[in-house]
Amino acid sequence: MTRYFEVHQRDGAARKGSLYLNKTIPTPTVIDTSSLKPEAEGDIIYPGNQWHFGNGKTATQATLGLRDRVGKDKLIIMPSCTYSPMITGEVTCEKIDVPAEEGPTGIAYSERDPETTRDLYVADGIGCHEGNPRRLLTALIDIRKNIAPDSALYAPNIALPENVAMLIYLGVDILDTTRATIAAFEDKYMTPVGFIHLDRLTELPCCCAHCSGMSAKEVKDMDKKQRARLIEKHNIATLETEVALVRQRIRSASLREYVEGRCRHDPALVAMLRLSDAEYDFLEERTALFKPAALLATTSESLTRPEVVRFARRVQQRYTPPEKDVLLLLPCSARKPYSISMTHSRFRKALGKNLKLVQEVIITSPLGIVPRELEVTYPAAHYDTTVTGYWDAEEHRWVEECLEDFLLKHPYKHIVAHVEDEYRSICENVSNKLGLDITYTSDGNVTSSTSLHKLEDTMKELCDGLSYRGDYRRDMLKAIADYQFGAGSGETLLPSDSKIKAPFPRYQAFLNKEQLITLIPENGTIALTIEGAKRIIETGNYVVNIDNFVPRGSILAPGVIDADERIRPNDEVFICGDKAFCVGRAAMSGPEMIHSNRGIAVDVRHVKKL
Amino acid sequence: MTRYFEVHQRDGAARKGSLYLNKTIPTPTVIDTSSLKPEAEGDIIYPGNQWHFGNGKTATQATLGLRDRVGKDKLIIMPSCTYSPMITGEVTCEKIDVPAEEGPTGIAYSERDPETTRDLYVADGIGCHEGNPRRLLTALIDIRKNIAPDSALYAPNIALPENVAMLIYLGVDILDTTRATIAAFEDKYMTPVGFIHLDRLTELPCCCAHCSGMSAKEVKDMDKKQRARLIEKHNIATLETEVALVRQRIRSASLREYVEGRCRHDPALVAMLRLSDAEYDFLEERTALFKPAALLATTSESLTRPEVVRFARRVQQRYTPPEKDVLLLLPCSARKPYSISMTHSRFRKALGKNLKLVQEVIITSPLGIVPRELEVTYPAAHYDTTVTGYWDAEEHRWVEECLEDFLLKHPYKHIVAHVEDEYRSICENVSNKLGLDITYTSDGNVTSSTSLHKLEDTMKELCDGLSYRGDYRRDMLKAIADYQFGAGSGETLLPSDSKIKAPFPRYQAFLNKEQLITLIPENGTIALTIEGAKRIIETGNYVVNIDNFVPRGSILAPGVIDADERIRPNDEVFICGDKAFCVGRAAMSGPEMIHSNRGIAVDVRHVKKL
Amino acid sequence: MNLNDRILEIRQRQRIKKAPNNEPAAVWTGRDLLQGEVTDTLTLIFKTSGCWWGIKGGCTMCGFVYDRASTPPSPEELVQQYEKALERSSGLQEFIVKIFTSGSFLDEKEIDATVRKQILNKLEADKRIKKVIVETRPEFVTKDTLTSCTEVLKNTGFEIAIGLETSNDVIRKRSINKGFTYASFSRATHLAHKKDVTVKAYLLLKPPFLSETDGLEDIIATIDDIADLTDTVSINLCNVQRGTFVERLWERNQYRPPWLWSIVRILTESKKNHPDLVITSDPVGAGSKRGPHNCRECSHMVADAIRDYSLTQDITILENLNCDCKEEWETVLELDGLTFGCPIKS
Amino acid sequence: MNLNDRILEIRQRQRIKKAPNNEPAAVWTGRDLLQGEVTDTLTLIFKTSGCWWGIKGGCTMCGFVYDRASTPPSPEELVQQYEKALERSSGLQEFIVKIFTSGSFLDEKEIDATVRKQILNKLEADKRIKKVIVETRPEFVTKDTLTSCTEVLKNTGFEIAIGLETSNDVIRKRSINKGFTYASFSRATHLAHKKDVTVKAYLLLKPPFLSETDGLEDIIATIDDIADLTDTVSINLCNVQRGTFVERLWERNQYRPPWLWSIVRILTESKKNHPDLVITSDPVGAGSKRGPHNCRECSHMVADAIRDYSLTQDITILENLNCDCKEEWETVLELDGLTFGCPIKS
Repeated sequence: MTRYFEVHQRDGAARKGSLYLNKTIPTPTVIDTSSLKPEAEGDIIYPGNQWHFGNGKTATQATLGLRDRVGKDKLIIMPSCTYSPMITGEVTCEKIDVPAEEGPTGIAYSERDPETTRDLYVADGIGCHEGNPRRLLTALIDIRKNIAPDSALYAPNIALPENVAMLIYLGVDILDTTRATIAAFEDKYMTPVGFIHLDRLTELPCCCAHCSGMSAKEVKDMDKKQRARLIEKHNIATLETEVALVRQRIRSASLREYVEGRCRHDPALVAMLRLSDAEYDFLEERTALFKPAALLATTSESLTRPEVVRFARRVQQRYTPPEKDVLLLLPCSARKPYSISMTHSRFRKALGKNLKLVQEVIITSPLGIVPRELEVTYPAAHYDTTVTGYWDAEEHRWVEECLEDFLLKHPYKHIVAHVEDEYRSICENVSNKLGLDITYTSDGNVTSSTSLHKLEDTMKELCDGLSYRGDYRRDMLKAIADYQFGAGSGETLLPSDSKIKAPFPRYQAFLNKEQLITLIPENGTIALTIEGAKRIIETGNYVVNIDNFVPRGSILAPGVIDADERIRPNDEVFICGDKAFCVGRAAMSGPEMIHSNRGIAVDVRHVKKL
Repeated sequence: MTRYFEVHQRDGAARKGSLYLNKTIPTPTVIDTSSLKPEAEGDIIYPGNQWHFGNGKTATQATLGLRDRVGKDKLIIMPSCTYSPMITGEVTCEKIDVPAEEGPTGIAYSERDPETTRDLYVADGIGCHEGNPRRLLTALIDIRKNIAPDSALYAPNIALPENVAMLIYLGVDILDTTRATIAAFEDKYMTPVGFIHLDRLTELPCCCAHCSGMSAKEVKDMDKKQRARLIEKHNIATLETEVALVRQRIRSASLREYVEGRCRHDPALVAMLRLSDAEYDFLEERTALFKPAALLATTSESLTRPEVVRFARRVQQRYTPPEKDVLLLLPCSARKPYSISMTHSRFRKALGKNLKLVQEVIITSPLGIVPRELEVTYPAAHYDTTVTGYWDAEEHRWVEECLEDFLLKHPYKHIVAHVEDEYRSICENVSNKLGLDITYTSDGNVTSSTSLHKLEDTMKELCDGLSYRGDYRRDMLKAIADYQFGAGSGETLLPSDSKIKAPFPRYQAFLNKEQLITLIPENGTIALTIEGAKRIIETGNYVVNIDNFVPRGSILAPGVIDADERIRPNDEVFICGDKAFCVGRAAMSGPEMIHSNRGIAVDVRHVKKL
Repeated sequence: MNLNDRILEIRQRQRIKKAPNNEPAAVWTGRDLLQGEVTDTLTLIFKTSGCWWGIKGGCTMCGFVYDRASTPPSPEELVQQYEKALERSSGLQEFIVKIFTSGSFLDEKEIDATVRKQILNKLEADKRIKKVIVETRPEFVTKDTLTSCTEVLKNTGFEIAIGLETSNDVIRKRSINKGFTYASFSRATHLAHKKDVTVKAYLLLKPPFLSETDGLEDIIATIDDIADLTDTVSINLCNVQRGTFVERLWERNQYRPPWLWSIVRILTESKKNHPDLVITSDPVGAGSKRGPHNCRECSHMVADAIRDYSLTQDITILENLNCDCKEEWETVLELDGLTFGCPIKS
Repeated sequence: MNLNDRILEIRQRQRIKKAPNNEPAAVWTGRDLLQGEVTDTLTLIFKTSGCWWGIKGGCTMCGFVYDRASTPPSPEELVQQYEKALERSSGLQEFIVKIFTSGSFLDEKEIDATVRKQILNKLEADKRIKKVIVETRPEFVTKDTLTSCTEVLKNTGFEIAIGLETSNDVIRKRSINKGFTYASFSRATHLAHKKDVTVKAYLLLKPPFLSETDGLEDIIATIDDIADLTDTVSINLCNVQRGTFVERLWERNQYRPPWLWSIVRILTESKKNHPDLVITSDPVGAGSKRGPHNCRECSHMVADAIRDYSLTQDITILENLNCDCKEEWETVLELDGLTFGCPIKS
């Protein structure tokens, strides 16, 4: 099968890729709609609607003829019935019998034949849903779930500078200039935050090559055609710049933050952001285990973004605290990981040798709670949030819910909270709700010497007679292993006779002088050696099964036979094949590995030939 | 006194104005920093720091010499000690004795002489606070409060494309290119949402005249000087475009929404937005009674914006409901005013003739509660919000607080709530908290016929035997008068023998065939005739005292002797002078009228010579 | 589910207007061309039991089906309808009578043969009436039905009007759901011409799913196809009628009525190609959101020009029309075929 | 509140380092120019009761005040400090001794006349020592103090070093808070020269509040002013010392140490103007955030060149230095004077 599209980089559901046609087109991209016409010599060609051809046979013949004429390096979209979304899928359309093997092809999503994978799918009728966030979201997610991950998705007649970030965020690869052009003919001057009627402009708020040096008056005075062509050029430049910025944000793995800002100018786009967060499974599957960029939490929607919810869920479902009797609740710090901050150093100094007897849990927004052992994971060590001292009621609700869940799952003899202000009110609310006693040790300033003394004294009293045989460093590695590979993985990876070396936090675990794992603080994950991987492989977690070959450098998607569906981009994965056993980093999710025919699936780090 | 700056338009604390120098410079603006140098022939000139001159006398002489050389249509900024913010105001500086009368002048804020009003003040040292939202906000508000409203505020060495909207939102008029230029020499490529290092760019995400046609590689390959000059041009173009967009948003009275989106890319800017909302008095004083634009509520910060808080406060402090025994709580509708929506029509139809016996109150986010009588006021009839069906805990808290306040102030015999979902949970929470019984009449769908029947039947039962002599139309006008002019104003304006005419909502009130007021539904305010104004003038509310002249068209600030401090831009005001009594719309706030020496204070509508 | 089921679903939710059975659904007077002369017309819409095809679901754009009677009118009531309608002709000297039933005049389930004869007799008797035009689906055009008419209307012209909509069977089926074929139409015209009955074809510009260009080209092609089969072509511009499938689409941003510039182009081109064929169009609802429209500035002016042309057949009336929005329409023509099911908003 | 009060406030919060009184605060060896020859140096910082001016608040950039003893050292301890320091000279043949006290060697409250004499005697006795340089504030330079030194140091050169910082009285007062005037310095130099005592002036590049350009121009002007009064000029590049007013500014983004390009330009220009004057600079802390710096790439290379030049007085060493960041510095020179109290970040 021929494949003319490849995804290179992912940021959630958004993708950066290339269409390999006559020219290589980097995606996401905006195509000039009129270039689709067969006579326009573009790289993506549309022969015309089925209505135009009269019947399916004529349309098929015309399409085959076009293929002969343009050769095999242009993408041809099958003639469509262009049924309205209200009836697509219910009313049948004539099939256009053009094979996918003879060159790159595309088809309207509603008219696809599930047996034939195309290089491109058209989200037909999608433009009709603009302004209806629920329908638009449902339609896009439906398409993205049902087409191959390595097919490009083209959303026609919908792109506006203000909505393209959202559309690309949800998985669209190709947009077009239709609305920018039509707006121009209606004197609608586009800006990144919506259009302004030319009448209302007293200057042109733009620096594009077409606008620069022009006054609003000059443009208003032009004749219609000239004016429309100028505004069209400006509108398209604005749209293309926005898409270029979005490409840049995918590259730097920070599209989410961009979308959170960009959507504010339209209540419907904000609704779409909120509703999309409710589609957790769809987004989470596509969200990398960690990103090279900091996670910025600057809106109430930060509480529901997939990285944050996933972190809280993994703490709930994968994390088991070491067995200790005393729980200490602490406030977060701006510096990360928390334990290197000035405040946490002082807390820990106050605990002295009792530190190892105490389970520390940090209270924070938007992450909820962070057990000390997980403080270096992503995003616990990689978020930056707006600090004003005020936590709104939704932050309270969310963080209290996380704390409540933890306290219900893990009972402690003593709970101490060295917190103040909002943190204290959170502890009090949860303590009241659950009927649990909490001892408070701060006099209103957690770093005052009275507070620190009280913490020290309280802990001395509570820890008197307690002992703990565990090693914090192993506890930390075990917790991270559980977080990363599923509950119980830590136990498997770090047997009691393993040894931990190296200074915090760059820990390494050895067994009989063989290294098993390394903690990589930059991204908060643990990397395994072949020896380490051998131990965990038996659990079946995070395994990728490959064909009968020895990988070099990277494994491509077609080489993958099966993959754990829990694998996310950047996950540490274990590759099993007849000829080799390897360790690597996933470049795509498990489901994407299974359903893709192109692209790098895994970057391999260690290979052991079998 | 000479004045070379004038404010034409306000949007909250932001202003659009002009500097009348050699050229007229529209503000807010970005000036080329190097144009400040005396040899650069710019319109704003800075002779140099005091350190450079050695002592105050030399500096004064140099400045006077410069004035002689450049003439009176260039603005000269007094040589400054450039003390750091840490000590400004504490350590004295030598005074530069250049009079303000000889041409436009500016001075560093910290070195100002309170006796002399300058055309421009420099927020000296402000750039040091970048990244510290609390300090930056405090500094800006302090300056803006202490200088004349018709002086321009220049914030040097701080402007970045991402922060200028916020700075202008808080009252800055002039910014400069220093940071854009320096960033260029550090290969920092600015975008509207932060800079990107040139190294990390594979394309230039910009369409400015300088970037267009250039690839990232070409730029990287240039020699340092050429590269820096190119990036500088790009950076400045990006900055200027951002400021042009902000000017446009002030023009369309929608800067707040723009800032709410723009700030998301930097946690410190979001903190600044949140902290600034806590400076309610500062912002509210500058916020117009109504705006020509819809209020978009798309973030949790929408709950704290001045228009929203002011509405809630006026409902609490100025509004008195007519005396009725039955209260009906209703959900809001997308269409405004609510009563023209399909749902509200059906509710009111179900009430039938009992409608007039019932006090209707609408529950909504972000406004809290809207008594039916105020549904046409701004922003009750002019907001648009994100609807997903989910209300977050902070919205709950805020709306419940508003409802609670209302129920505590105004006891009813019967409370009926025809609501469902989140609205119902709000009613239930408040009812539990206050121990008040609420009857619910919806079966889960407020417009189902069962629900509407239940509403109808319940109301029939509760209203049986009740009577109400009032007229809804008069109640509405009275409520709006109270909302607009202060509690009790309605009673004064609408005596019991006045007559209401015209169809909803364009009501007019007459007394003895003389018209008193007209309701203007477009902006939800009432406009008074001279006869109407005569009645209210006795309360002293919203009065502007002017000098001994008969105004024509508009009253300029210097003509104002005194003004009610409660006056906000767009308020209906009553002008009293020895020679005339007039009615008009305020163009600026009362305090601004008092403290300004330039600009239109009031647009006069009716004039009566005395 | 097929298109007809969807239409039927919509039909079932719409109420039929209540109105007395002894009054016609509508009557109005107007002007039309009769052998090159502008002549008064009286249009009469009978309230009958309704179009058999419409009742089963029927055409995507047709809202006339709700004009039918809720209980079938009696023969007497039908005659009363005629009498009441003819009262409106009191001021006319010579005129054409156009008869519609929201279905087929020749369908005997709507108007039975006796009543038909009664009415035709009355028409023949009124000497002011120069021509009678009746609308019918082609399946009711038979030797028998034609003869039953022509044998009464001896001194009065007779014309049958058929809503062909398009000569393209795929569009007629998959977009309009018309329920008959081009062959059926063609057969009916041949029968009519044999009986010296003239034929008018109604065409539909821009049925659902078609782009502005596809719609425009379809009508031009249709006129070329039928020029020899018909005496008159009347082009209806699809408008959004209540209770129709098209209305549902329109409410969801899935349909836009045609531009008036499109019909201007069609008339200009087709008239040039077929100078002897009478080609008319009455832009019903022009300028409203639900009707064919250009921009606000020019819609009414262009609609008036179309009406003028229709009465004069003089295309010079159409040649000098202009407005700024014409540029936009040209761009729409270029792009509307490339939107994959979402019409261009404008 | 004046500047001195602010400085004092900061001083009071900073702890004095604890260290034994019988050891010098610091000792190191280095190299310097002596009559055109590169000569070894032994630098000795006495721990005394401290600079009287610094204790009252004192200079904005000075952190040496924390090097003082917490209790005043006894005469014996001071001599012990000297002895311990001289141990470090064991490998040297001929050398210069530079004596600092973090205050004034000639202030008898720091080092009383008897101890001073004892130490000078020891210096005079050590034949390897070619020259003694002592630092002092100008108010302690009197006929008496000078004589008391010169009468001991008969065969050893003697030089007094004064931290003039700038010839501009306004800057010295309002920015540095130095506590003496140019007149006082000038008087001291005249006294010294009368006694054949040479004079070295320390200057300070970029004290607080001054822009890069103002700082640069101030030093060039100062050198022009004092060229005839001093034998050597040594330019200190302001760096951010712990517990200083400058440190507080720096922590709040309100101070940036000078660029190394600035001292390169000063040395080049001033040396051209005064070829016979020894003009040196030791870029302490160069390349660190707290010290003078260019970009990361070139700071160390440029600092080395400055040191080389200082030993050779050969400006050609400075003439071919280059780096991409020089363009940025030139822009900073252009704009830093236009920032109104907020130094340009870079």
